Amino acid sequence: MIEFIDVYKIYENGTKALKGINLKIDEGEFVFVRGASGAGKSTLVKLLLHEEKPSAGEVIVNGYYVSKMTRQEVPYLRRTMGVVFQDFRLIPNMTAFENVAFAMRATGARRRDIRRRVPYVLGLVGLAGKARSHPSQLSGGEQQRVSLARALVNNPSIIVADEPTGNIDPNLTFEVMEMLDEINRRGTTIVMVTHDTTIVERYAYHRIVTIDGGEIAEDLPGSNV
Amino acid sequence: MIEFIDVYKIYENGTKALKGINLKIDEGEFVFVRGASGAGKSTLVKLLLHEEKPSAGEVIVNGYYVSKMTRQEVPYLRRTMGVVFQDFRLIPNMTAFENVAFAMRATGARRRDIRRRVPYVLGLVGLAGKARSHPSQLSGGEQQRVSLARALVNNPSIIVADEPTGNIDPNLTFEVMEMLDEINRRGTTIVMVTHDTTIVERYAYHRIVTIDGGEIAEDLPGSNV
Amino acid sequence: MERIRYFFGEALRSIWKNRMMSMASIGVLAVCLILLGSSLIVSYNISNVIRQIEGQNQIMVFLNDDLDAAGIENVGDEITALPDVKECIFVSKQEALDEQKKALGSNADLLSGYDADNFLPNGYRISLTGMEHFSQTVQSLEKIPGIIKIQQHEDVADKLNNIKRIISMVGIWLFVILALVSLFIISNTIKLAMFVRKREINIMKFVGATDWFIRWPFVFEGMLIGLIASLLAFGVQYYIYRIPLARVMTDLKLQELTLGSTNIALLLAAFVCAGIIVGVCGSLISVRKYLKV
Amino acid sequence: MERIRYFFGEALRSIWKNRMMSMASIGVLAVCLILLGSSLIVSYNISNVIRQIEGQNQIMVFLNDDLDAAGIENVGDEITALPDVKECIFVSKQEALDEQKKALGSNADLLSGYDADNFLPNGYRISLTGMEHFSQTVQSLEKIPGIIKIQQHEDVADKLNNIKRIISMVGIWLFVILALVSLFIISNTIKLAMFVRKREINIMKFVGATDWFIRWPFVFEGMLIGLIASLLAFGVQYYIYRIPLARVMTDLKLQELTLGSTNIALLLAAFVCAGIIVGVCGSLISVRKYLKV
Ligand SMILES: Nc1ncnc2c1ncn2[C@@H]1O[C@H](COP(=O)(O)OP(=O)(O)OP(=O)(O)O)[C@@H](O)[C@H]1O
Ligand SMILES: Nc1ncnc2c1ncn2[C@@H]1O[C@H](COP(=O)(O)OP(=O)(O)OP(=O)(O)O)[C@@H](O)[C@H]1O
Ligand SMILES: [Mg+2]
Ligand SMILES: [Mg+2]
Repeated sequence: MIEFIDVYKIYENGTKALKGINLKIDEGEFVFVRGASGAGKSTLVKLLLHEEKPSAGEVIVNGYYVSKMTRQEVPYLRRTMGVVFQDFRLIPNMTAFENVAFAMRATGARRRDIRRRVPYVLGLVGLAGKARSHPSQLSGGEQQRVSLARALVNNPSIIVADEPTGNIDPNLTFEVMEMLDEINRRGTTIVMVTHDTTIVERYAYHRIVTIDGGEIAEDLPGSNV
Repeated sequence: MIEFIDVYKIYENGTKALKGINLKIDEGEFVFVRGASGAGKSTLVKLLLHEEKPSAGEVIVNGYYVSKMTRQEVPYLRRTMGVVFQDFRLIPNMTAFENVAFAMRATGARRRDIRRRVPYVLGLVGLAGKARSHPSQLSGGEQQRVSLARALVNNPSIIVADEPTGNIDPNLTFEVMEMLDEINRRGTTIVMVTHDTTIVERYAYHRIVTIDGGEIAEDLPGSNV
Repeated sequence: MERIRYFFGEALRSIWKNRMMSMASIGVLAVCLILLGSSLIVSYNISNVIRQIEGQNQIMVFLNDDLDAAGIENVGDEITALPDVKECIFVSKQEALDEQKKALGSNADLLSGYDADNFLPNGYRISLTGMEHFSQTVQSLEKIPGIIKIQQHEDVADKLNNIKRIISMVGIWLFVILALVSLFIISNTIKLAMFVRKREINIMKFVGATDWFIRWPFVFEGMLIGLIASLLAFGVQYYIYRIPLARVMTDLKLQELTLGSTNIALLLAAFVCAGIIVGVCGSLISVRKYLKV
Repeated sequence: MERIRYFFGEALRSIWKNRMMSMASIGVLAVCLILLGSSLIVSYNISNVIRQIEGQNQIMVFLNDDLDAAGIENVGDEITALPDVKECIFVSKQEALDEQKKALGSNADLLSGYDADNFLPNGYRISLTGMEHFSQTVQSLEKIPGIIKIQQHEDVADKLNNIKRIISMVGIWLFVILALVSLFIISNTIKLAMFVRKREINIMKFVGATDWFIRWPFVFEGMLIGLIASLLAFGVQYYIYRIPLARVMTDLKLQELTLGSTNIALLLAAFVCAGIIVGVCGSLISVRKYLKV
């Protein structure tokens, strides 16, 4: 469960990225977050991850109070989430396989499990043949899919995806969406930031939150409940 | 004028990214390049820029034979083009203003001209207020627009844009497309790689080249001539 | 167990992947160790040489002719009882005259008439254990009754002492400076290496790795780099030490210049410890900054 | 003009933006310069001390009693003609006896009967300019007819020579090692700094910058870093040199230990040149690798 209570985020240079966000996302929901460039969508994601702390207000994720966490707790908060970053954030000197495997290893997974699970997840995103490539040897869309595979690999209870289809073609986008939809049906909460109106229209039965200038402009509830 | 003659590109690890590309783009054309993720679109852009050399065949850009160029000539080839990179390629420790200004300075522009031109171009892409921000302080879409501003700033005879709207919202995308269309009408050649079917459908009067598995699968001529 | 293997593997992998950086760190650390080691060996050898020279330094005292055999012996005992006196050899009037004759060489017969009527006094030739308290010893000798004259190469003694003082001063300063350089260089090398990995560590934290999970491979890496550097440094040090110093040694016929095998073992142990400690500390300190995400 | 201002501005900006790295480079370079400078000063001072000791080192030669005044003068001329002889003072029979008396102190009257019938020979007290060719000088002296005996503190002479040889050996090795360390460290520092900027340089090339357009700010940066480092090093060096060495100097009353002001100016010039050259070369070499895009 994710809850934003009156959250403000003002960056050091004075940019007011979020201005009083109140948002509650229940377990098992699928939420689209959309909004203009610079509206504050990625900032929202950064707060969930404790990458940035709220300037005011509180963010609660899976029971963790993000603004009051100790350094030791942060990794455990992050393990409850799988995140697809807008800028991918792949480790440059690890291969695709190693990048995904690292996320498993960090949670203490066994080698045997890693060797079984990682190729499966890479296969899911259509990258079985690119396991040994380094990020610099992958196309933009391929890097994005490695990032997606990493988000999926630990079977997290929340998946946060920041623009996960910005660099992939319509057919693949459709496949990825179907996959996320299926994962959501099995109970995983999904928060997806996207600009792609085609997607949002197609999956309009999910909840759609629109952010504008750091505020929630619209919150269309989903219709599939 | 751009010409690909029987171009093959095989990367060091054996990946065959391009398999015999023959393509001629005349001055003043507007060409969409589309294709699945990993089809070889960015590789095409890299060849234009002399970032990668063709394994076989020849690429001719504005009279430069890319495979036979000397190191000294490369900067002059690059100055004839404005490029929006798929991964933005902004210099991290320069502000948005400085990033754009650098591209002008590199061509030997005067300070006075730089101080007049850069704010104007940043204004064009809607970033007048973000001139002093560093790339890490910009949202994904804002970085992409800085990259676009940098491509425009020197009034190049060719603009190559690799997925220039992947991180910006539909309204902005429309504005950017209108701008590129206007620039094209004034005589600039534009090569734009994109996945966005909405855009391609809307501007279908331009030429559309489809790449599949390193080969040209389809080449729909434009209708606006 | 599996974790340790993983961390160790990661460390090896990272050393290999960042070859350039690893080699830089190893090189810098090794060079610092060699510098420290060399300054140790050199100062050890120089004080050996000085000790040797001192061993040959002597004071000659002359005795009052009025003293009888018992009185002479008394004075000898008093001299021997002084601190810093290593040896005290009686030189009789006759011996003194013989030495004078020898000094005159072929003109020795000039003195032949004086054998019976020897005008030279009896004396003691004194060797000291060291020169640090040279002037106190001389003062003490002056207080012994029966000694009429003290003959000493005070100048040479002073100069040797000065040289020694300068060398140890220089040694201390060199050591201090080198130690600071080592720390500075290594911490900077590791910091720069970390700076390069900043993004990597960042990303690791974002996928839920704990601080220690990230830290361990770096600790192993620091350990390995320290170990390799120290072994390399020891090898080079041994070679440097053997070849040119062996030549100097034979030149000077100074057998004392060798380090004993225990000293060599000590040096090796010191190198390895220093290397590993610096490596690990360097890693830990440098990683710390980038873990704050 | 505008370009130069731009390049210079960029260099300053870059130094400021990469403060950590710049400080590392400046620090490492300064430390290396200080090490080199210190080893120069120390070896300069040590050879000064040795020269001083040598200056006091003397050979005494005794002459055949058969020589007349002209013959004695002849021998004196021959001695003075030898290389390495600095001074050659005649010591007459009488002076020698007086010295002997002085050496005997209160027992001087023992020798009072010999004033008329002096058994001691005439002689020359010879000072040498240096000790390097000590034994050759002695051999040459032996060949001069009329000299019957040569009295020398060969032992002390030998030892001093040995110390000097060791010190110069150590100095040379130290210098070689330090020079290598400097080069190694600086090139690595700059390489690492470059590695960090790899992406930046890459991007610059992609927007059409020529190699020299990218290179110039780095050259200026290297120059500035070298300049700052050398000034810093000079300041510290001067301080190090003044404070503890000044103390040693007054301790030993060795006025010769000061560097003249010309030497200080030379040192400053050497530091600045070395700093700038290393800085610029380092920048150029390191940038080269990353320009190949
Ligand atoms: N680290 C930062 N420091 C200062 N300002 C920042 C920082 N990060 C983001 N901003 C600013 O905060 C605002 C919101 O940024 P955010 O990244 O949340 O936008 P976004 O909705 O994700 O946009 P996009 O769709 O373009 O990715 C933007 O105006 C941006 O310039
Ligand atoms: N440096 C490289 N070394 C090896 N293989 C590479 C390299 N760069 C790209 N490739 C491979 O070449 C193929 C084409 O890559 P390219 O980047 O041209 O794709 P793309 O059409 O731009 O895809 P996307 O739409 O995902 O950006 C991909 O399979 C990719 O994995
Ligand atoms: Mg964003
Ligand atoms: Mg691409």
